[in-house]
Formats: sequence, structure tokens, C-alpha cells
Amino acid sequence: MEKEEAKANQDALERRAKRKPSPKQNKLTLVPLYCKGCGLCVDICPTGTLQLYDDPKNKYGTSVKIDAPDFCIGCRMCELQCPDFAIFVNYEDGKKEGVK
Amino acid sequence: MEKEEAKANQDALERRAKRKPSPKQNKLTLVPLYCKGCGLCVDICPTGTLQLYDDPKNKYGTSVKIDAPDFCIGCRMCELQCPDFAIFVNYEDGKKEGVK
Amino acid sequence: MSARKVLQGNVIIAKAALAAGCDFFAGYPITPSSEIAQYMSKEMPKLERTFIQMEDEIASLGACIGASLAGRKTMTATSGPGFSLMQEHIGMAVMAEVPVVIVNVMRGGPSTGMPTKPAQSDMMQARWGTHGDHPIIALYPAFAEEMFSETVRAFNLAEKYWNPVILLSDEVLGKAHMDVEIPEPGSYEVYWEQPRQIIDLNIYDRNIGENPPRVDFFHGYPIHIDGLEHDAHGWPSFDARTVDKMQKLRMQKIYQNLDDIIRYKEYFLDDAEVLVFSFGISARSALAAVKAAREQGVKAGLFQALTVWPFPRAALQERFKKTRKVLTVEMNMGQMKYEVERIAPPGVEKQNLLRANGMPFSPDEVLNAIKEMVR
Amino acid sequence: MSARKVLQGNVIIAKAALAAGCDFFAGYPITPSSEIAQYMSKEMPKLERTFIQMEDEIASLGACIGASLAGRKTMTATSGPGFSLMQEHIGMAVMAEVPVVIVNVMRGGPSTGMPTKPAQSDMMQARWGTHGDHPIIALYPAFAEEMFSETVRAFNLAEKYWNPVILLSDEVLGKAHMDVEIPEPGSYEVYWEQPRQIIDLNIYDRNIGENPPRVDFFHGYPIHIDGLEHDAHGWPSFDARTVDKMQKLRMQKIYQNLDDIIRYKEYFLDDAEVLVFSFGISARSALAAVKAAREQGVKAGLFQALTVWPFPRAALQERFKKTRKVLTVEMNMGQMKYEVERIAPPGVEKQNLLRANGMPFSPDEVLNAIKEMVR
Amino acid sequence: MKKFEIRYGAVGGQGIITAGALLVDIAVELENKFAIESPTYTAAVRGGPTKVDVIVSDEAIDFPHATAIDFFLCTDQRPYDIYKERLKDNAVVVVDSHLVRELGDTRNWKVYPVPIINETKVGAGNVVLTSVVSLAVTQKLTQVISYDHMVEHIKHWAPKGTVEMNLKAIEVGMNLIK
Amino acid sequence: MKKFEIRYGAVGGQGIITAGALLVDIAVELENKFAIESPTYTAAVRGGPTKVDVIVSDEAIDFPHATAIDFFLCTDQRPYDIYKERLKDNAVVVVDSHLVRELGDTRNWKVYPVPIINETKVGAGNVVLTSVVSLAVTQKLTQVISYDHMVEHIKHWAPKGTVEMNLKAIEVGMNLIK
Amino acid sequence: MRDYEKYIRYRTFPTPWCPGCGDGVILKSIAMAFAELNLDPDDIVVVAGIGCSGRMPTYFNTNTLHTTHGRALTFATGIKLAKPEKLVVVISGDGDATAIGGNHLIHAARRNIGIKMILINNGIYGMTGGQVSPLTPPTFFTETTPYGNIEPHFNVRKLLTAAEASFVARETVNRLMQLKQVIKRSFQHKGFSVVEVMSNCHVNLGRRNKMKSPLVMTKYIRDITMNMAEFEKLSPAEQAPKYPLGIFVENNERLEYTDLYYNHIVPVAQGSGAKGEK
Amino acid sequence: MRDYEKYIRYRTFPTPWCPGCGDGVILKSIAMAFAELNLDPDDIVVVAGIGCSGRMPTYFNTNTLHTTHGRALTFATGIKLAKPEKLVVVISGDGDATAIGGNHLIHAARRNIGIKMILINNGIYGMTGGQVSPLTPPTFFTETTPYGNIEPHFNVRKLLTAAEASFVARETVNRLMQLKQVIKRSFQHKGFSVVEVMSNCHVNLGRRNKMKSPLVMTKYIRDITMNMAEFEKLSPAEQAPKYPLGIFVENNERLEYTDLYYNHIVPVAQGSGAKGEK
Ligand SMILES: Cc1ncc(C[n+]2csc(CCOP(=O)(O)OP(=O)(O)O)c2C)c(N)n1
Ligand SMILES: Cc1ncc(C[n+]2csc(CCOP(=O)(O)OP(=O)(O)O)c2C)c(N)n1
Ligand code: SF4
Ligand code: SF4
Ligand code: SF4
Ligand code: SF4
Repeated sequence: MEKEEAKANQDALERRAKRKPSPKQNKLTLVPLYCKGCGLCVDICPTGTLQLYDDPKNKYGTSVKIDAPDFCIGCRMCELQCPDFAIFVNYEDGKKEGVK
Repeated sequence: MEKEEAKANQDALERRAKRKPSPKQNKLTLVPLYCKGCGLCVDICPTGTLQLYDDPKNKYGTSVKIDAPDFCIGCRMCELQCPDFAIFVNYEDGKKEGVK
Repeated sequence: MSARKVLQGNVIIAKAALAAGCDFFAGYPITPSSEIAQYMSKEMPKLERTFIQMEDEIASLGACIGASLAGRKTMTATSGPGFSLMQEHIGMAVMAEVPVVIVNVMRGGPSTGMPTKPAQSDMMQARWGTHGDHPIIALYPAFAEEMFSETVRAFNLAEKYWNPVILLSDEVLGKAHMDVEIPEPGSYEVYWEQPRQIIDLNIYDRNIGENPPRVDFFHGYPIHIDGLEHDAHGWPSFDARTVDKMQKLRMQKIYQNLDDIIRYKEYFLDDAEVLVFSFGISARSALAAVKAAREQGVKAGLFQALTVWPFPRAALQERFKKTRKVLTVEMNMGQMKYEVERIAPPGVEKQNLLRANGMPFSPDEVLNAIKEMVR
Repeated sequence: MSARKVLQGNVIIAKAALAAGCDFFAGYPITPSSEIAQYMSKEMPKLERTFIQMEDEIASLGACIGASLAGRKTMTATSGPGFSLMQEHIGMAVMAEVPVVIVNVMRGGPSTGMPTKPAQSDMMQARWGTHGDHPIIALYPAFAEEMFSETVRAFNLAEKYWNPVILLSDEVLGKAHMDVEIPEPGSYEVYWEQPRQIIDLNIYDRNIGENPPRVDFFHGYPIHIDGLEHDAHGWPSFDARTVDKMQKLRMQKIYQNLDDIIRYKEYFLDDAEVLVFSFGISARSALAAVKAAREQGVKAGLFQALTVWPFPRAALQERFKKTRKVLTVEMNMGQMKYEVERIAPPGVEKQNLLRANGMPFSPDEVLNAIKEMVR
Repeated sequence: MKKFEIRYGAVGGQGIITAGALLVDIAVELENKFAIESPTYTAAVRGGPTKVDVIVSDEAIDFPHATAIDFFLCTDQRPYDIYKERLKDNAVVVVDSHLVRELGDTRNWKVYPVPIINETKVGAGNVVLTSVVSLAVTQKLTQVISYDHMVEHIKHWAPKGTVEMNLKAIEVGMNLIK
Repeated sequence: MKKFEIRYGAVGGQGIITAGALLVDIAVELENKFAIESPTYTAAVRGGPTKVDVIVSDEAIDFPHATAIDFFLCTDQRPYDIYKERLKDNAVVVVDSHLVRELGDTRNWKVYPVPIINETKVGAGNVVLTSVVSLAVTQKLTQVISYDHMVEHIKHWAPKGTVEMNLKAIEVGMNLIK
Repeated sequence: MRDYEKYIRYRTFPTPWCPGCGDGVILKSIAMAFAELNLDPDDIVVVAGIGCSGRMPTYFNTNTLHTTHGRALTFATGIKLAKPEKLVVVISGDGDATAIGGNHLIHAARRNIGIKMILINNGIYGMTGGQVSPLTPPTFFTETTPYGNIEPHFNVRKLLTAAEASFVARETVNRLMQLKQVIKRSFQHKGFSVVEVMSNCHVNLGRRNKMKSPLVMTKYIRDITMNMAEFEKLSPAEQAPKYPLGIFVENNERLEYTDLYYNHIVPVAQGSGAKGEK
Repeated sequence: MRDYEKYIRYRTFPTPWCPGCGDGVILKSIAMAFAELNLDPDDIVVVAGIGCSGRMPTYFNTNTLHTTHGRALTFATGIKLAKPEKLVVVISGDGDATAIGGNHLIHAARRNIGIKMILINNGIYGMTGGQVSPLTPPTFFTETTPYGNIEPHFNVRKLLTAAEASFVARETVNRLMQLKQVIKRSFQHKGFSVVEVMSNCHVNLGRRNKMKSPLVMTKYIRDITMNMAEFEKLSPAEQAPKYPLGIFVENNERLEYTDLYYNHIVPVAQGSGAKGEK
């Protein structure tokens, strides 16, 4: 992981540390086939729900993971920000092609 | 002569009518080879010195003539305005190629 | 009613375009083609068709291609400098298989050259002006009635083969006012392709040599059109096998349909000793010369190419079986003569009458050249 | 010190241009030529020479012509789409007789085509791309050392004949990093024309076939340069006799000096049964193939054109006296093969290896085609 | 009359182009002949010498430029000098008497030097009418079209409000040639 | 060794282009061989399959693309599928063990599946260093250049402040192949 | 399925852009704007020139057209004139729109032809590997300004306003709700509209200017941009390095070009003869 | 001999323009400006594109260059970069400068390269016989707007100001002393300058719009123009049909492009290596 990515993770954890889990159950859907591990969602998530990790199966070396699903407040910022249509929040039928 | 040209002549005569001849002798030099008879000099001359006339030798049908040299005040407006380098006021050595 | 009228050559082309269904014209003025745009600016709105003067020739051809993709029959008209500027977009039209008619009323070049003088110096440019391998159709009428019929044909071929068609003319033909018999609507073919109901994205999927399907937008199924090399779906693809196929599709739709595309006229050729090969304004001198030669007992004939690209190779070669002398007459310093040289079989004597100084050849000059060859 | 180094092909051209005295570069980025501009942007200011990135390719060539008229040795570099856009200004440079070197690193076309794939599909465009009759010089190196020497020669010929010179390259040659021996300054000719003290306006006054005098501004006597057809003074003139003379002046300065302009390489041709005609990247496949053929006892030889325009007609025809089979290898759908067809005498068997799908011919493929011909 | 060739020469040329166009219109549309007009400019700007060739024939016309000229009308010296080639031996030539001063060798031509431009300006009131004046002169001297057809066509062609002027111009033209 | 042909395959391709360039530099400038590197992209945008051919030879090289490949290193499935043609029967093949999962028919090749990208990121700290890691892997398996020359060149080539990182990458590469 | 996914052509996925490239964010925002207007995909055509951003059309499940560098507006003009009732969107990079294509931009603005342009300003030529663009900030390093850029960049807002554009706005890839809103609003505008979107090319601009990560570069964009209201409070010197955001021009009075043509010129032509003839 | 006649090439006279065409007036004003600055004719180069106005260079006894339509600025950029010490003047018609050449215009302005442009605004394509130009006033009749022009014209003053031009002025062929003064002042300015001159094409614009005489059309120009000071007193509605005159922008602070290149980039390049490399 490069230092900017590590820092985004760190910042996310700090944000998470300041919060409590969300009362509402929100469902996050990842499309690993599309995720390029850019970290924009990690950066924008207000609750620190997401984290990057070194992913040998991602050709760019990094992927995102839903590190603390309980913290997600369903604000959809990650979905809006993701340039690659790789993360969805409370996706209606929950089914997406290529979903983990 | 077309009506706009005739009007320019008329206006010039009216301007001239309101003036007296100039005390200073000013010399006007025409280059007939270049004059296209556009009448801009007639139009701009404050003293009505110049007039257009039907000129069979001008391929555009009209030329300018120094109709009342005495009225010229040497203001050089005609020289400035002439698009065709066809009229000069108090030209230093008085000699110009193609001069009438 | 069809009666003889007097029309300027440029206006004949404009009228023919309207007759062929042209409903979109975008252009930029340039001598000696401007009357085409001017006529269109006046007539198009009357017919609820579209005229626009764009900011330059690049934009003009761009707008035509866009309108064509939105279902219009489009045309632009220009001369040398503008034609040079259009080269990039000619390639785009070839690549995306978009019909458009581009009129080039030829004037003296190179560069600004002689805007008011005729020339036939963009013949090779019409074939090779844009980068990359590309098929092209170029027509070049010479007589008033041909200016009408070839313009209509230009639209028909563009529609049928989904390719830009270049309609050549020259300053003499464009500017001259001539008597012409405009045929009655219905007496000539106007090709309209059925707008295809598109149901899948494989818009370019067809066999080599097949006519392409009409590809345009807004037929119920959104499609993709690309100036990048692409596959049958229009998606960018540089896969070697796909590319091979797509390039052949584009080329062969033209080269496997030569019979439909190539048109020419033959005058006095059956027993000719000298074949004069010419086109456009030069063909008019040549025809007069050939007639004069016949009057003087000299067996000359004229092969007038109406389709100049693809080159009417087969028809000429057929003639060369019997006629063993060829005189190429063109108002340039040697362009189509290279094609004649290339295809004429060994033993055919080749002479040329070439000049690009703004003066069309007079019939006398052609006659003299013919006589030189039979001496 | 001249030692073997590794340089990208594009960089070899840029370095050679600097060695040839190029002191003005204006360009617009385009794959696969951009490294030339990038190298220039870094090196030019170090040498107090001038680099500018213009707003497009039209502007780039315009700026080069302007700078050339102000005494600079100028170059621009582009690829297909940009080359198409430059066509109008190529004509301007021809008309005003202004030296400028235009590099076209060829990629797959037509249109945007395949920006990252090699092609040799702008061969004919290099000759005929601008409107009007115009002379052109086009060089096309294939090996690293030639990329240096032909670039220098492009500048020398441009300076000497006051004409645009097109330096062709292709995506493979441009992008490859290759070992190259850069020759020592002084070991190759760099042509500098003496700035002429102009004392009258008759700057174009000379005899047909004579090298033109340097025409540029600021030499003590103000002159006029025009893209319109002009007389010996540079004044616009459409007088037929004047035009005839001026056009011949422009053409013949090139065509009466073919010995100086045309360069080619011949490999194993003395006893060859099959002559492979090729250039650029294809010539590299062909050379490998010819060597392999020889190893297998097949008498093949390679004629590699370095000057592609004017076409090396005489040299090839000389070879055709003995070698009666010719195989043209080019990465396009048939372009220079037309020239070979045109000039090859009757009885010479002509075959072609043509393809424009982005894949250079492998030596095997060429070898097989050679073998087909001797079977 | 199998084929009749006419050439107009001038500077600028809008007037003679119109004259030629009118002539061709009348010949084709009212007299059912074949005809073609082709103008030639020397420069793209105003003021360059211009010629207009008109061919009227009973048969379809192959080559559109004049090659053996029957009638030549010219209003300026430079076009006269340049364009007087290719006149037939017995050609009829009309020149502006003020603007074409050097006639050179006039061979067997019948030459009419008349003040075309000046008479147009003075007589018809607008130099633009040179076109119609030239047409009338042509009609009178060549009969290549009929007088009646000329008048008929001009009446129909002239923009509203200018018919009188144009008819006046015909009169000027007819009177120029005595 | 008369002629040795190497091919790198990847997606995007900046890393393997650099690897190839380094290899050629070393072969030519430090070992006085002939060499050429030619990259091939399938698309002009990031993310398309890319190959880089490197030929090192004792003689001048005619054709710059590989035709009989001795060594192939590939970090992604698509380029592997497309570019594995033209490998010699006894070729040495290195693939990223995570990203190239379907090897297909491997003939007589000697195949090394190793986690190139992951080890680079984890071991050398930056995915950009795949270039140097790949170079080191190539050196170790082919000896087409010497280890010492490689280290010498990398020290000289690496931008100030990055020499350590780059040497670390060499180590990662050397260790990938056991 | 999300409503906006209807406008996406997943079969061409994944997109070709670098990880974190703003182009993807913009792709999504546009799709969302389509969705909010509930348009039929076949009633839309998205046209682009050449560049990374130029690749965007392929990924929309609408009619799409990938043209030549800098000329998308010319093709779009033809389409709009042919089918005034369709939504014609042009996507353009900053080089595409303001270098080679600058003239078409100001002319489309002048004509007020109802094309909706999204001008993606990443300050660099991304596709060709990072050369200077007319919107690259001064002093920045690029492949062709190795000593720092000496050219001032165009102020798109001012240039378009001066060129008589009837809708001019600027947003960033960081302000997604606003971005989507502004794009939607521009689609509802009748005349020519330009939404300039400040975007990140961390790979080709960032990397050479100490911002190689999208995370860093999007922060930079956040730092240099602000609402117009805030911007106006700054002194000219403070304003210089900043970019105001929002809708700057929204003039609904000027008639749209195709409207003028078909509803003004056509009836005049059909009713009466041409005026002003010689 | 008049001092300004030194700059005139009488051997090419008479000029090719129609009687009363403003081009001749402007030719003379420029020559007078040369004369007042007492320049060596060989230190000047006058470059033009294609158009009636494009023919002007032939008549100057300076170095002169007649190029291609719309591209004069590109050639001039090459010349200026090659010889920054020379006076490089560009003459351009309104079609030449703002239709086909619009992009070069805004880019030259942006770069602030020390070219002196005289933009002759006669509101029409003169040379090709009277087609609409981007500066033709709305509703006017031309060969290609037989039903009246529906396109608004560019406001050159605003467009150039927005394109960062450092010297922008407007004068008319009626105000000769001012015209000459403003041209002279622009020649003294270091950066890029544009002097727009409102001129009369009574033959191709006037004739179709009831102003066929130069005497009438110059009066019309007088009527629609006024000093900036007066103009500013008008209400927006009153301003709309009027054209203010004078020098609108004269910014001597911005460095000229060749100056920046040779005195900033060259020393940096020679002193240190390239910064910001990968
Ligand atoms: C006529 C022409 N010139 C140059 C190019 C090469 N080219 C492709 S994209 C591009 C610039 C891309 O920059 P921009 O428009 O800013 O888009 P981005 O890639 O940053 O999205 C250039 C110069 C081309 N394709 N065509
Ligand atoms: C590429 C190209 N397109 C078109 C033309 C034709 N053309 C010559 S001048 C001109 C316009 C002239 O108008 P303007 O620039 O306003 O100058 P003016 O004649 O009014 O002085 C045009 C369109 C050309 N020469 N080259
Ligand atoms: S919906 Fe909001 S809280 Fe949940 S992961 Fe996405 S950005 Fe974080
Ligand atoms: S100098 Fe003045 S007063 Fe004399 S003629 Fe000229 S304009 Fe009239
Ligand atoms: S002197 Fe000049 S201004 Fe006066 S009429 Fe003659 S050309 Fe026109
Ligand atoms: S190069 Fe820049 S603009 Fe292109 S995809 Fe990558 S980040 Fe985006």
C-alpha cells in the first residue's frame, strides 16, 4: 500500500473511532471486477466503514473492503463518488453481476 | 452621377456657401491614376473645396476635381481619408507620379 | 414540367442535390463554389430543410456527418483549400461509414493558388487525401445534364454504400451559365434506404462485399459510432483479426460493386485509333476535338470518365484491346495519367496533354495532340 | 564521442534534427509522435532555440513556415490525424517555397483509427495530400542509423530545395528503444545556405531546374511572399505564361535533381531472382526474410527505398532488367505497389504483401511470400 | 447561324457577367437555342480584368469557351489587350471610346468605339446598367437574339421598380450604335 | 548466445516498458551487445493489454519484434492469452500467480507462477517498482545481462533518493525465484 | 437496479480510466442527471472528441458518438439541427475543448445552439501522456513544459460569458450532489450550455506536480475551489489562484438556434420571398 | 515625399479594392503609424490571411506575407518567436479573424505574444461576395442569410478581454487621427494587441442592406459608434446596438511571450535541469 492510501485508511479509522455503530442495518454491495482500489470511497465515507487492502487479485494491487459494516449510515457518498460503479448502498434487489 | 454622389456634391457646395476663401494658399495634388471617384474626400472636406464629376476616363465613371482651390484651408482631412493615395495637400516638392 | 433552362453549373448541382433528397447542407464560402451554399441558404428553409454556414470547412463536414448520423441526406461544397481542411473528417466518414456528398469545385492550386481559375489538380487528393487506407467514390460530370444526374447519383451511391462521395467539378463548370434540361422528378432514381429497426448493437456485422446497413441514431435502440477502429458492435477494437475484417468490409463494399459504381461515356471508340481519356472540363475540349478529328478523317474517340474513383480500369482495358494509342487530357501536371500508365497494357502508346496554368485546353490543342499521334 | 547508445526512435529523430541545425519546433502532441515534441521542449531552450506547443497542427505548421521565413530551420512532428490537418499548409510551404521538415509517425487509420498501432498507410497521402499540383520530397528510414542520417538529410534537402520535406516513420520505429551509433558532428553534411543579400524584389527569378535562392525576411530589402500564384517578384499573378513558368520552377527543382534527392539501399540484389521492394518497418522484416531466404538457397534481394517520393523509378527499373520478379511489402492495403505496377516493365511478375491491421509482417511471412514466387 | 461566339471584356466584371447571363437566358428560354456563358477572372478581387464568353448555337455546345469570336465588346484597355486573341477576321468589335485608347492591329474587324460607360452613367443614371446597355448593343449589332425577346425578358427580369430604368438602358444601348 | 528474445506482458504497461528499456540499456551500454525494445499496446488508454518485446543479440537486429521467444514474463490474464504465441518450445515463462490463473497448454515451457505484483507492493512498497522487480527476475532466470551490471545501472539510473527502494526491488525480484 | 444504471452500458465495462480518475465520477453524475429527468436512452446522444474523457460515450447506454479531436461540437451541431427534440450532450476534455477545439466552442456559444457540453477540466492532456493544455495552471510542470508553464490559462467562465453563452457553470468532482444538480439544470436549459467540471488527472498532471494520488489531487481541487458567493468576498489578489463554483450565467431569454431556424427562418422563407436581394 | 509613403509599395498600385473601401484608409493609417515611429521598413513584417483585407500586405513596402485563410496569426507567431525584435503586424478581416481563425485569435491573446493585429471589421465576407460573418449584425441580409441573420455577432472587445488580451481597442475608418494614434499606441505596446477597425463594405454588406454607397455606409458607422465615455452613460438597452470606441484594455504588467521564453525559460533550462520530472 502506498503512503497516501495508508493515510486514507488511517484517517478512516480515526473517523470511525469517533463514532458508534449505526442503528440501521445498511447493506453495501461491492463489484470487485470493477473496483480499481483508488480509495476515493474510503476517503469520502464519513463513518470510516471502508478500508483499502493489498489485493493480489487486483491488477492495480489494491482493493476496497467493507471493514466495519455496522458503522455504515447509508449516506450513499461512496456510491456517488466511486468512479467505477464498484460500490452500491442498499442496492434494491441486492443482486449485482460480479458481486463478491 | 448616382444620387449619393450628387448629394455629397450638394452638401459640399452648401458647406462652401457658408465660408469665405482661405487666406492661405494651399496646394492640392491629385493622382488621377489612383482616384476611384469614391467621394470620401468630398464628403469629409469641411470647406466644400472638392467636387465629383462624371469622368469618362475613369473606369468607375467618376473622379474628383478641385473645384474651388481657394477655399482649401489645408486641414489634410481629404488626404487622410482618401483610401487610394490619390489626393495630397501641400505635397512638399509638389511632384507626384501620375499627377494631373 | 421539364424544359430547357439556363442555370449556373453550381446551381445545377444544388438543384440536383435537392432533387436527390438532400435535406441538410453545412458549408463555408469559397470561390468558385459559393453559389452552391448561397442557393441552399435560400431554398432549404422554404422546404423545411436545413442550411447552416459553419465557422470553417472542418466544422462544415463535421456537421454534415452528425446530421447524416441523425438521418439526413447531407452535402457540403468547397474548393481546394477547404477540401484540404476536410481531409481529417473524410476519414471519419469512411471509418464510421457515414454517407455524405462533398463537392469540390476545383480551382488553381497549390495553396490559395488561383481562386478564380479552373484546374483539375485535386484528382489524386480526392483519392488519397486523408490518412489511412480508405475507399472512396469520386464522380466528375462534364456536361450540364451530367451535372444533374451525377449529383443525384452521388447521393444514391453515398446512401447505398455508406461512404463519403466526392463530387468533383471545376471553376469553368461551376461558374458557367448553361442551358440544361432538368429531368422530371420520377424520371431518375432516388435511392432511399429503409431506416432499419435496430435491435442489437452489431450494426457493422455483415459479410465482406455486402452493402452496409444504414447506421443512424434514434431508431429505438441506442448505438455507438466510433472513429477508432472498431468491431461489429462499433466498440473500439484493435484485435488484428477484427481489424482485418473491418477494413475489408469497408473496402470491398466499394470494390465488389464496381459495376454499379463505375460510369463513363464512350464517343466514337468502336473503330478509334486514338483513345482520348479525359473528364470534366477537359472532356468537353476533347469531345469537340474528337468530333473535329473525325471531320478530318482522323479516327479518334473519347473515353470520358464520370466515375473517376474507383478508376474505370476494366472498361479502359477492354478498349485497349483494340485501340493502341491513348492520349490523356487533364488540367494538371500529371495525375490520372499515372493510372492510365499503370493499367495500359504493354504496347499501348501513351501521350499526355497536361497543363495547370488556369487555361483550359482548347479543342484545337487537343486536336493537334491527336494528330501528332496518328502521324 | 560517438558510441552506441540506446535511444527511442522518436528521440533519434529529435536529436538528429538538433544536429542538423533545427532551431525551431512547433507541434501538437499526438501518439505515437509526442516524444519528439517532448524532447524538443526540454532541449531547445537549453540551446537558446525555440519550442512552442501550438493550439493545433494547422497552427503548428503555420508557425514553422513563419519561423522558416524568418530564417530558422524548422520542424514539426505528428501522426495521421494531425498530418491530415496540415495538408493546407503543406501547400502553402510548397507555393511560397519554404523549407520545413514534417515528421509523420504513421499509425493505423483511417480517422482516429488505431493510435497505438503501426501502419504505412499515409504513403500516398504524403505525395498527394494537399490540393493542387505540388512537388514533394518524402524520406522514410528503417534502421536506427538511418533515422539519424535521413533526418539530417531531410533538413538538408528542405534547405537546398526550399520545399517541405516529409519524414515518414511508423509506430514501431518511433516507440522502439534501440541501439544506435550517433555519428560525430562533422562526420555528416549539414547544409546551410548563405543568407542571400536581397537587392531587388525578384526573389523567385531563376531558370527552370535551378535551385531556388533562399527567400527570407529581414535581409536588408523588404520582400513579399504569397500563397497565391505569383510572378518572379512574388506578386500575385494569374498570367498563364507566368503561371506555367512558376509551376515548372517549383516542380523541376525537384525532378531535375533526382540524383541528389533519391537514396535507397540494395541488399543481395546482384543475382536476385526475387526483388523485395519495401521501406520503413516492413523493410526490416524484409531484410530478415531475405537473409533467411539466402540461407535456404533462395536468391532474394531487398530494394529498400529511403527516398519514397520522388519514387526511385530509375534505380528500380535498372534492377528489373535482370530481376523479373518483384514482391512489394507494405503495411497498408496497397499504396506504393501502384507505383511498382506502373513502372515495372511488362513481363515482370508482381506480387504484394499487404496488410494494415496493426501487425507488422514477421520475417516468416515475407519469407513464405518469397518462396511462393520461386516455386 | 450554326454557332455564334461573343466575348465581353471589362474590369471588375459584374456588369458583363450579367449581360452574358441575360443573353444566354434569352437565347435559351425565349428562342430555344443552345447557349452557355463562361466568365473568366484574372484575380479574385475587384478590379481585375475579366472576360465573359457567350456561345449561342443551334446544337449542343461542347467546349464552353469561345475559340473563334464573332463579336467582342470591351470597356477597358487591359482586358482589351489580353482578350482580343481568338477574334475572327471579320469580327465586330465594340470598345469604350474613353477607356480603350490603343486598338493596335484591328485586322478586318469592324470596330465601334463608343462611350459605353459614360453614356450609361449619364443616359441611364447608374453605372450598374452597363449590363443592359451592353446587351442592347450586342442585339443591335449581331441580331443573335431578337429585339422583342430582349425587351420582353428585361421587363420580366428587372426587379420591381427598376423596369423603367432598364428599358431606358436598352434605349441607350440601341442609340450608342448609329 | 546469438540472439535472445524476451517478452513482457501486462495491463497498462508503464512498468514493463521501463523494464524493457532498462534491460536494453544495460545490454547495449554496459555489455556492448545489440538490443532493441518495442512495446505494443492494444488501446491508447490505460488498462489495455500491452506487450514489450526485447531482443538482445550479438549482431545488429533486423526485425524488432520477437518471433521466437526465449523468456516470457506476464502479470495479467488477458495479455497472457493474447501474447503467449510465438514462444519457443523450451521457453521460460513467469506469470503473476494471482492474476494469471488459466495457463492453458504450457507445452515444454518451464513455468514459474509467482506473486509479482503483490510482492512488489508489499516487499518494495510501491507498485511502480514492478519494472525493477521484473528486470531482476529476468536477470536471474536468463542471465541475458549480468547481475553486477544490473545493480550498477540501477544505481546510476534511479532518481536521487530512490536508490534504496530500487535496490530493494532487485532483492524482491531475486527472491521471487527460488 | 438503480435508475441511473439504465443509462450505463455495463457490457463495455470496466472503464479504461486510471484508478480514481474523475472521468468515472462524471460519467455517473451525468447518468444520474439522465435518470432524474427520466429520459428514454434513445432520445439522448452523447458525443465526444478524443482524449481520456473522449472515451466516455462508449460507456453510456444511449446513442453515442466518438468523433475526432476537438470537433465534437461540430458533429453535435449537425445532430441537433437534424433532431432538435433530442438531448445532445457533448463531453470534452480541456485540450479537446479549448486547444484544438476552441473555435467550435465559442461559435456554438455564439449561436446558442441547444447542445449540452460537459467540459472536463483536468488541466492536462491525459490521453497523450501529460502535455500542457490551455487550462494547465501557470508554473505547472508537464511533458512539454519541463521548466514550468509560462502561459496563462483560459478562464473558461469568462471566455464563454464573453462568447455570449447562455448557460455557464463550474463544478468539481468533489461536489457530487451539486455536480449532478448543475448538469441536470443545464439539460433543462434550452440554449447552449457548458458545465466545466474541475477533475483530477493525478497520473499525468498530478504525478509531475507532487500529487500523484487521486486522494491528494482531489483535495487540491477542493482547496482551489469555492462557491461564487465566497469567491466574491475575496480581493482580486486572493481571487487569482481560486476558481469559483456554481452557475454563472443562465439566460433563458435568448432564443435557441434550432428554434430560431425552424420557427423563424423557415416560416419567413415559406411565406415571403427572400428580402434584401440585389 | 510624405514620410508615410516610404512604407507604401506604389509599384503594385492601384489597390484592388472597390472605390471607397475602408481597407485603403486603414492601409494609410498603418503606414502613418509606421512613419510616426520612424521604423526601418525591413524591421517590419505585415502578415495577412485571405480576404479583401488580406490583400493589404502587397501594398506595404515592408516585408509582407499573404498566407492562408484564418491562419495569419500562426505564421506571425513563428516569425515573432524567430525574431522577437521585429514589428510583426497581422491584418485580418472579420471572417478571417473570427470565423475560421477564431481559435488562433484567442490563443494568441492568451499567450500575449507581441503581435500587433489590426482586425478589420466590415461585418461581411467581402472577397467571396458577401456571405454572413460572425461579426455581421443580427437581422442583416447577406448572400447566405437571405431571410436575415439570426446569429448574434461576437463582441470582439469582450471576447478578447476574456481571452486575457493585454491590449484591446476599437476605432473606425471615420476617425482617422484617433485610428492612427491607437494603431501607433498598439505598436508601442509589448504584448499582443488587437485594434478592431469598424470599416465599410458597402459593396457586399451595404448593397444588400440599403447602404450601397461608401458615403452612406460610413455615416452608418459613425451613427453606431461613440466614445467609451459616452457609451457608458447609456442604459443597457441603449447600449445594445452601439459600439464604443477607444482603448479598452492596455495592460503593461503582463509579460510578453517571447520575453518570457527567452528571458525566463531559456535561463532556467540552461542553469538547472528540468524540474518536475518523473
Ligand atoms: C488531430 C489530432 N491531434 C492530436 C491528437 C492526439 N490527442 C488525442 S487526445 C489529445 C488531448 C487529450 O487531452 P484532453 O482533451 O484534455 O483530454 P483528456 O485526455 O485529458 O481527458 C490529443 C492531443 C488527435 N487524436 N488528433
Ligand atoms: C480554407 C479557406 N476557406 C475559404 C476560403 C474562401 N475565402 C476567401 S476570403 C474569405 C472571407 C473573407 O472575409 P473577411 O475575412 O471578413 O475579409 P474581407 O474580404 O471582408 O476583407 C473566404 C471565406 C479560403 N480562401 N480558404
Ligand atoms: S453509505 Fe456512507 S457511511 Fe456507508 S460506506 Fe458509503 S460512504 Fe460510508
Ligand atoms: S485639405 Fe481640408 S479643406 Fe483642403 S481639400 Fe482637403 S479636406 Fe478640404
Ligand atoms: S481622391 Fe481619393 S477619396 Fe477622393 S474620390 Fe478619389 S479615391 Fe476617393
Ligand atoms: S490519464 Fe488522467 S485523465 Fe486519463 S484516465 Fe488516467 S487519470 Fe484519468
